[in-house]
Amino acid sequence: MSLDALYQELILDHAKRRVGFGLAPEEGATASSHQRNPICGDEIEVRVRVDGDVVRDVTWEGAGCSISQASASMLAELVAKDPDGVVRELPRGEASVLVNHFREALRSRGTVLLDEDEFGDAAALSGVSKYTARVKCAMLAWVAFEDALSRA
Amino acid sequence: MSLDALYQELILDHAKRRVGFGLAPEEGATASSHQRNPICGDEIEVRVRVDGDVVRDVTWEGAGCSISQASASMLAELVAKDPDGVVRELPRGEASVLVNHFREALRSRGTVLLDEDEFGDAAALSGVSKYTARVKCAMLAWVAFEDALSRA
Amino acid sequence: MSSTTLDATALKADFPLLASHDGLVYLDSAATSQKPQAVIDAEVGFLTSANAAVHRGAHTLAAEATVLFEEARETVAGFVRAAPEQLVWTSGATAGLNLVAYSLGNASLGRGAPASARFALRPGDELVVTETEHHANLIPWQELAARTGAVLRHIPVRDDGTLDLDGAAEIIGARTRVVAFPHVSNVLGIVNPVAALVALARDAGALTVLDACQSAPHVPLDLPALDVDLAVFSGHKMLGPYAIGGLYGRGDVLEALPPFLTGGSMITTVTLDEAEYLPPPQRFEAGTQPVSQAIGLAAAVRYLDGIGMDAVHAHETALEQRMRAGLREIPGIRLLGDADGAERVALCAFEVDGVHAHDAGQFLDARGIAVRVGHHCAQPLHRRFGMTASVRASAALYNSASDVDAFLDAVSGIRSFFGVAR
Amino acid sequence: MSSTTLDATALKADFPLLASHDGLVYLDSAATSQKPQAVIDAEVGFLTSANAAVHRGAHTLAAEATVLFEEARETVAGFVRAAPEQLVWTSGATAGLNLVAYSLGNASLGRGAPASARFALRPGDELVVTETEHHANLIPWQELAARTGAVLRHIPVRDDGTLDLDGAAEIIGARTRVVAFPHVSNVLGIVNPVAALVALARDAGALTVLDACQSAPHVPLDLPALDVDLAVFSGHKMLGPYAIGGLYGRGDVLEALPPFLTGGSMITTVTLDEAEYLPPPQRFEAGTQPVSQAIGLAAAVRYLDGIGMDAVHAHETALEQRMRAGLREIPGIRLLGDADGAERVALCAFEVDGVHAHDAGQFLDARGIAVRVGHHCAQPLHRRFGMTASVRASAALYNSASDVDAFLDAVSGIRSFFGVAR
Ligand SMILES: Cc1ncc(COP(=O)(O)O)c(C=O)c1O
Ligand SMILES: Cc1ncc(COP(=O)(O)O)c(C=O)c1O
Repeated sequence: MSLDALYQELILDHAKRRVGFGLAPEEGATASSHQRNPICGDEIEVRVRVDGDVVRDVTWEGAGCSISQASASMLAELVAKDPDGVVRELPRGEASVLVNHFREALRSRGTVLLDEDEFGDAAALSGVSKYTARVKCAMLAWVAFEDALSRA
Repeated sequence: MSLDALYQELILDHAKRRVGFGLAPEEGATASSHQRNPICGDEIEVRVRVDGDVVRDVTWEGAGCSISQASASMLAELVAKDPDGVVRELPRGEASVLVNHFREALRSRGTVLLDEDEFGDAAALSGVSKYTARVKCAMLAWVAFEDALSRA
Repeated sequence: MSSTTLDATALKADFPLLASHDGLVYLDSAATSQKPQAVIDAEVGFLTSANAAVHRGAHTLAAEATVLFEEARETVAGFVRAAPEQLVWTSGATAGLNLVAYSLGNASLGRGAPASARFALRPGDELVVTETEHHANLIPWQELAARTGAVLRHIPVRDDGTLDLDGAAEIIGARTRVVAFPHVSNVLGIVNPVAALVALARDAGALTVLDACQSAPHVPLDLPALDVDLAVFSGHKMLGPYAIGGLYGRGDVLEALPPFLTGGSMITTVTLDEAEYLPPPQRFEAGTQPVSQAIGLAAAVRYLDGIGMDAVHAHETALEQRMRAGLREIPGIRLLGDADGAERVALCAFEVDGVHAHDAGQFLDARGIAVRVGHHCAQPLHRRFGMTASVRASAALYNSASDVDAFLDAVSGIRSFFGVAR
Repeated sequence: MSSTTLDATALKADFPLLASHDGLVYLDSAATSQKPQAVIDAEVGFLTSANAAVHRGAHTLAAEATVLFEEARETVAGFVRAAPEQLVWTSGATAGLNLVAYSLGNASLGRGAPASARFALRPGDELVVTETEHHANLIPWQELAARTGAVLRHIPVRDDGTLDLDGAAEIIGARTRVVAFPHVSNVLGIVNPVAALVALARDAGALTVLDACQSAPHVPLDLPALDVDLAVFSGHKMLGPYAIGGLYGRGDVLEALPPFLTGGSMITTVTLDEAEYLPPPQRFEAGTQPVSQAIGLAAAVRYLDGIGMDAVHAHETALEQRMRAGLREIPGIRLLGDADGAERVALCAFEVDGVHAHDAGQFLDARGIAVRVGHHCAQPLHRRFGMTASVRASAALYNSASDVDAFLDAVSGIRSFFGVAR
């Protein structure tokens, strides 16, 4: 696989745009999770706001490589806002399924691809699964999201 | 080398006769040394009596393999009694030289032989030096002797 | 034996040292085993094609090496029916037992997470081992007792080599915090009653530590089913490389134990003044790990599983019976712990009347038979049986019935050579 | 360089991994080195022709194995100009540093011979390390401090990567009991002023512990001449196998330290209740040792000595200068600890402005260049320089000037690929 397939435009672009960057104020049913990648020391804080059964908002802060930053951005967009900024209403149950599918694909060493209909821009992260050392980078925000959700 | 060359008649014989076996009572300038072989747990106690510059008596007690028992017996005979039971008068300095030569030959892996004129029956232990794992057995009494002498 | 038979003579061809030493009867596998070509190839293959630092690099080689290393963990964990995260790499059984003892010592000094407090030892607490221990499962507990004020107690062994379970029931009680014992003693060869000891320990709320060094290469092992809290084994005794071993632990136990060795790759955040630790197994794996050795050990257990541990056990049981029956017939031989009908591995330790163990071993060696002589790192056990040293013959899957026969034939000549046979 | 030149391109043929990975530029030797065929052959040769338990058996194989094992000790000790009995085998540098820290902890708890008492730590005693430590030479001391009530202090590092010796002189004083520091930091690559630090420690009556991991493979080492009390190194970083390392100690220091790991082969007499210990080095070598690995490490240092450490050092110094000069020219590169004129090994760690280290490493990897990215087990040092991760390129004797050029060429393309170059 070439480097360009790993670092697709979409990824480099999200790494710069950083959708959802900046933690929203704590209000309503909010929960956060802080995760670290012990190899590089990168950290992320992800905050979710839920409203009954529905995930309303995902925001985050942290520094890291372009894969981890893009992944957080894509997650925030996918879960909380569609590309036109319209707010989504993802049920909690579906959010967990989403994380599980994402994990499965990323751990598959390239054998399971992320579906574009299900994952939107995040589908561009499929290529990461062939780089086993980078899977943690792409997973970091999703693990934080899952953890925050479990506590919200 | 054959087993018979290692276990010469003389060795098996000394292992049974055990010249000097049974510690002499502590009297005059006496000193003892207790040594152990950590591999097999064998122990020996060697006692020397010196008189001014002269080694008068070497006695020992302990259990062990035939090499270690024969070696102790040969040492006692060599230092303190000649084969006819006549008492020797070995000066301390010569005793140390003797131990050093013995050590050198035993550690030589068969390249240095023990001289019969110098070592008497103990010269039969030359063959042990090819069996690196048994060198400790043959050395045990001599190390105890050297140590006791240094304290007498 | 039926479908589980194996052909040891054919197997020898897989072991380059045995194949190239014609006439060698290697009966010292309890000390260290020989290695099949598959183990050597796996390690050399790794070193020449994928060698790189694991869990640290992002470059291709490093990522490949990490995958191979973690696959090895899965394989070796699977061999003892454990989950990968229940297997900690160590440098051997001795290191694994010290890890446990020091970790408990650290808990006693208030180190570790709040959950570690349940392992803290106080003066008067009791640690229990058996009279049959290898020094590796004895001295670390002596030292732990000395450091914490705990008291070390010993389950007695009977004359026939079986553990005195009545004695155990009296010794293990409310004060007992740890019960550590061998699955199989390296001198007696008897498979100890794990379930009975674990039941006593559980009732007392004590931690169980199993020394599985001498069972792992010989009997099918299911550590979770044995229900012990912790267990150790050594790679070099089970066809694998030197310098690697495993510590198995139940999830909740490993989770609560404080770290032992500290350094790189076992932390999340480190400041100049303190460090936060990763979960198990990494918490216990400080520094560069035995990477090629893990891969070699995985090849070793794959080799064993390829033959089948049931077949290995059946074959070795037959060897054991032949050896014991033969030794019982030879005048002047005294077997240590010669219980009838005990479940055993293929290992016999014995004295030769009138001949020191060292001399007996030398005689056997001259006939091409490699056995071990000495106290086999079990001085208290030898003292218990009134001796300082013994001769030990221990077989493995690559030994054949004819190896045993050659051994017996040679043993029967020892006493006359040394002039003590009448 | 004159008579001390070496031909790295020819040398590569000795390293099967490098020879078979065409186009690989391996610049991650500070993490782990590649192994020459001679090392693999030595280990395989031992396993296939002489493998047996050492220091334990009387049979021929065991005696042969013991001789080879002890010859390996002589060889490796000789490489650092030490006597064989001053070299203790460990499973690596991390294990060696933990050995020292735990041994001091044991002395503090009253363990060991009467002579051990001089090492006992009391609350308020001070342990001194540097701000540049690898976690392996930091966390064991943090834990020792926590266990004993001692205080851990840190010698600061200057912006240019050199140690602040004025700061050291203020910190090291009457309360100082231990001064532990790296010969060469694994991030800065600068050879630290050992003599100055040892002098300060001696004046204070403190024990000195040298982490020689990153110097042993690269500069001629004479540990007795450096006059440190203790020093550690790792086999896998110096062309040798994994799972082996060395702890060097002055005779009187090793003699007085209590044991750390306990078990077989380090004792004289053991009863159920207590044990008496052998003198060094055996006192510190509990259990089955890394036998084949010791023999492999001996082959590694023979290989290095065959080339000559002066030639190795000269070659690597040239590489270092080329690398550093090249990196200084590339816009957007920030070198860590870029002191002018410092004595160094061939190691450069740097940040790429606007590009995360992981991304930079991935980019280099795609061009066949293997470097390490991350904190390199030195989080406090990275924090000190205001970053969490860096890219580290580290060379060894098998790297050539053209490796360095390929690396520099690739580095100069990083920022434009990630769209941050202007
Ligand atoms: C300076 C330094 N010290 C200690 C270590 C630890 O060595 P090991 O991981 O081989 O135990 C390393 C290598 O990681 C190092 O570079
Ligand atoms: C029963 C038992 N426990 C522990 C050990 C120690 O194993 P190692 O020397 O591989 O650490 C051995 C082997 O010597 C053993 O037989």
